[in-house]
Amino acid sequence: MREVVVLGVGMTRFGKHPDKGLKELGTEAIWNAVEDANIPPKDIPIIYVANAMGQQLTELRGTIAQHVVSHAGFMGMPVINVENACSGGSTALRSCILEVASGNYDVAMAVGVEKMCIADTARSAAAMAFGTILGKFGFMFVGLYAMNLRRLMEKYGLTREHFAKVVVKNTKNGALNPYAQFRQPRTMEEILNSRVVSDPLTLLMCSTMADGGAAAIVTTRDKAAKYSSKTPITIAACELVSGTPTSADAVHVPIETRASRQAYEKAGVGPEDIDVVECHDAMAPAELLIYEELGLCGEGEAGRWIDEGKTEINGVVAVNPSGGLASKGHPVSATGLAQISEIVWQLRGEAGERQVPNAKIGMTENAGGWVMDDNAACAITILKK
Amino acid sequence: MREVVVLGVGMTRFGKHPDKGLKELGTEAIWNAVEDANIPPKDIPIIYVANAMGQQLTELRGTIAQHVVSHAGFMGMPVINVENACSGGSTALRSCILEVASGNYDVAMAVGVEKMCIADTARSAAAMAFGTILGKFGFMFVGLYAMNLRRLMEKYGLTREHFAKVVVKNTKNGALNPYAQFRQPRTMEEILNSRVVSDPLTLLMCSTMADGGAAAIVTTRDKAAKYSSKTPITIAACELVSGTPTSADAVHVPIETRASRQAYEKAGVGPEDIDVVECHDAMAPAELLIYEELGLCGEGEAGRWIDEGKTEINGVVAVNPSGGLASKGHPVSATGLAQISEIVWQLRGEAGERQVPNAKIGMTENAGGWVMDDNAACAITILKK
Amino acid sequence: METKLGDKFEGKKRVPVEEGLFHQPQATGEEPYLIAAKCKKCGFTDFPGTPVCPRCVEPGTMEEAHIGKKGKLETFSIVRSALPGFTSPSIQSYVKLEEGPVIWSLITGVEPSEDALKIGMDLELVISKVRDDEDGNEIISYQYQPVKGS
Amino acid sequence: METKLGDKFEGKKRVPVEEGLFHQPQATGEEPYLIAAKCKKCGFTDFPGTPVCPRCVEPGTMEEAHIGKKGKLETFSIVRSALPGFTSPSIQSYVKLEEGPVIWSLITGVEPSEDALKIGMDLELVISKVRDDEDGNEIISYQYQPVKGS
Ligand SMILES: [Zn+2]
Ligand SMILES: [Zn+2]
Repeated sequence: MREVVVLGVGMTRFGKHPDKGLKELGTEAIWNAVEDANIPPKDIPIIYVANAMGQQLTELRGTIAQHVVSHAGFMGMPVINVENACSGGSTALRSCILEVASGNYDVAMAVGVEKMCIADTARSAAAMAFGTILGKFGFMFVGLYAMNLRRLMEKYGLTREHFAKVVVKNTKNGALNPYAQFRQPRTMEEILNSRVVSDPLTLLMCSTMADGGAAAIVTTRDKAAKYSSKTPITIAACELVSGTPTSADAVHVPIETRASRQAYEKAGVGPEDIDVVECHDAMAPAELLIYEELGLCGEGEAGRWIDEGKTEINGVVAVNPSGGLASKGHPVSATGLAQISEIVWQLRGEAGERQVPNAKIGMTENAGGWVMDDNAACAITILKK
Repeated sequence: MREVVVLGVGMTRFGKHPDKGLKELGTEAIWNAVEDANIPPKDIPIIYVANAMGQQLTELRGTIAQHVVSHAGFMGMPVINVENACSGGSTALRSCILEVASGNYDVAMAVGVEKMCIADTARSAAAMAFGTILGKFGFMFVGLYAMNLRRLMEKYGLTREHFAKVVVKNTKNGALNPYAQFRQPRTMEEILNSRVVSDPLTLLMCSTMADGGAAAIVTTRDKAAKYSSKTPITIAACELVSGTPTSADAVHVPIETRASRQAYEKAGVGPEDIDVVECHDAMAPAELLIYEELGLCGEGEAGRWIDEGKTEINGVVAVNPSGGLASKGHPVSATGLAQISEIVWQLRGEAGERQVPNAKIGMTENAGGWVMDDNAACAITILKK
Repeated sequence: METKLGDKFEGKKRVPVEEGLFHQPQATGEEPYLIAAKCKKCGFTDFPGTPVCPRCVEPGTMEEAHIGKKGKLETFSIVRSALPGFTSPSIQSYVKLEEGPVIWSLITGVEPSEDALKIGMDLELVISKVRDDEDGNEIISYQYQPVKGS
Repeated sequence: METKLGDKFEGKKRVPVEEGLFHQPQATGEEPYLIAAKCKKCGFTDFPGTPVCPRCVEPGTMEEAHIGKKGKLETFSIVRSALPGFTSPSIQSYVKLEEGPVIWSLITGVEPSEDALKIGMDLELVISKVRDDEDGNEIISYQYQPVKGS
């Protein structure tokens, strides 16, 4: 298999775009990535597009990829629609990596695009909830996150203040990110006093629906030098797994742990080598669970980590310098490639005011869906300068 | 890249399955393929599932692949949802071939599954029509096929009788296929006298919606011998393309022609080498257009070909020995893998009463969707004994 | 169908099927047109217009073009089934526009019969109802009709 | 809410959220249960039951198992938003069933307040309404409620 690098990335600002549909959002992300990659567009021979909710929330009812890329001017090549709930963007990237690593093509483009802010918000909420079969029984994702965090409170004595600190950190980061939906730093008081959505989660701890697109163009190391003078960012691993059965008679290894172990092994690095992480904090305090699941901190240490600022931009390992999902907004299929974009900018040293000093190895964690008591999918990508 | 072979295939009968949803249909197809492949299920490390309309027509609103494969007992491995309208099944297969050819995995499973026969048939019809943006202007796929066939009538003098002859042939074949929705041979009179849906197309010329699933398991040639004593069927090519712009100032090459030329080149064979074809005749007479587009016959020869029985099971090249879409039914994302199943059975010599004598090289053509005046996707697969 | 007293709406609204797709005459003597995009570089024209030319695949070559007032019937079929709100039978067609592009369109203003339609006949653009929506509004779109006396 | 005279239906229908998921008592003294599947080979139990054990991954090992009459509250959250038809606030929980499996469920028959709920408290299965549908029918499902006096 050949070494694959990210040649270029691009995204739209996340948020409400009443004047833009999937085609317009996708087109903007695609052309931002093409410009960043400095590649002649006709050198892109294959495109994967991830979208999760277009069939339910927009007028496009199929072959959304082809509708989007033809709007952007790309026709004729293989175009493939993928979906993996919130992990769709990473899934598209994984496929593109395989196309290039295998020698099937020298270049491939992954796009993630989502339109969620429609007039009828009840439809958007239902599309989220009924992504799992449990939706019909009254299941809400926010309740699931709340229960997982409650377990953390009971087991390790974490408090609501710990949870709020994550949001303080991430909204401070997000305020520095021009692509973020929300650019207002929040205080402990604001966060703790905002409406309780599902105890211990308050409104300001939760990510919001958003419209948005993101894209990444990958190629071989040799080809990268031909196209662009920017630092090519090596994809050291991109591992996708699905959930496993849970049972009273066996320890259940979290999906993030399984995926990250595979990724560390493939990349030949350990959690201690990671400088910057974009993780899937659909509810910001879930970051604390993820620290442990990715092996960044030891068991029960997440509270101390956030207390000591270890995951700040200038900490031991910067987590969510982009602001994370709660600041950026969460257009589900675009999220994974927005995480990739952020890590690429960080490793290139292009992240401006939110630059993580001397970042050399970065990671994204992108989980999604809920099937049979586990996430439907989780993708971990490790990128190296 | 390594040589990839089909180890096993399986499908459900196509048709109305009021007691089965996507999970049940998918599970049946998967386990039929596993049994046919004689593979320990735990040796299947990655699964791609194609579905097009589940989000619109069933209670599953995302990660349909994970819902289906976990129902079948498969959890933990990478599971990827793909969609490419009626070409989804072939698209899933293409990805599985790449996983194995590249050395990423030694085995991969492609599944296509669709549930279309729901109580509210208007919803199914709308899901089909609004697959293209033109749906909102009143566009109907049947009208598109009718117009294309009308051009054939004007250009080469083809008649309604030619069109009906295709249906006579295919319903005769379908009557021999235990997996077909309709197993009744039809006469010229019945076909021509059935209700005109969109002149020159009558009801019996059109495929119907159906529920169904189909699956294929691929591996390397070496591994195949380890698992199964059945003849491994080599995948000589599996080429996917999307549509191209149409313009008054340039000749538009049909998508099927572009895809098949790529496939012939990759497989190192020509149309004259093909013994058996399963083609995408969503309206049966479209076969006549496809003969020419695939280069099976020369320009304007399709009428003579059907007149002379050249595409009968015992003809020069058997086309749609399975009965084609109009006999089998057309559960869109399952269709491509049902075509693959049929060709595998034909090349193995397992097709029973509808066996094409001495079939050595087979081909599937699987097109779908409509974007900017061309099909959204077309996949051509060439299989060799 | 006339609006009855007691209807939810005083009168039916006329809602374009999509914004930015066609120009609907506002004053007498004004003519409708389709809002397409044309490539300054290669002449490729598409309707509905896209922002990037799919032949040149570079930004900034497409400009708005007003086309489609006249065309000729390239091929058609009378379709005897329809989605809710649409009329059946309908005449579905490809229309070759004066400016070159061949576009899909419904044909209106003529009986849906083989005898009333001739390949090559002159057509003109009209903006008129394609369907009623669930609220009783008229959804209007571009359609073509035979030129009177042609 | 009682059925009013003039309602479209004489009485509300009670419709199970899904067939084959639970047993609803038909006679006095009968108890409800969940219809799960248990692996004869490895003991893995899942609800809703699937036809193939995801640990053994071979056909023919799963058999129907009637479980879930009793359980304990493993964890919960009071959720203050809901989809149309559902009640807000709701108590969402994980319930550890006597037979081993931990399943997601709504909690009913108790105030949605932190004080009324204790981790580890005894729960019992009830089949009752989870929402009203658009036609005014009651959609019923499995839920858990605190055991009286526990
Ligand atoms: Zn151009
Ligand atoms: Zn078992």
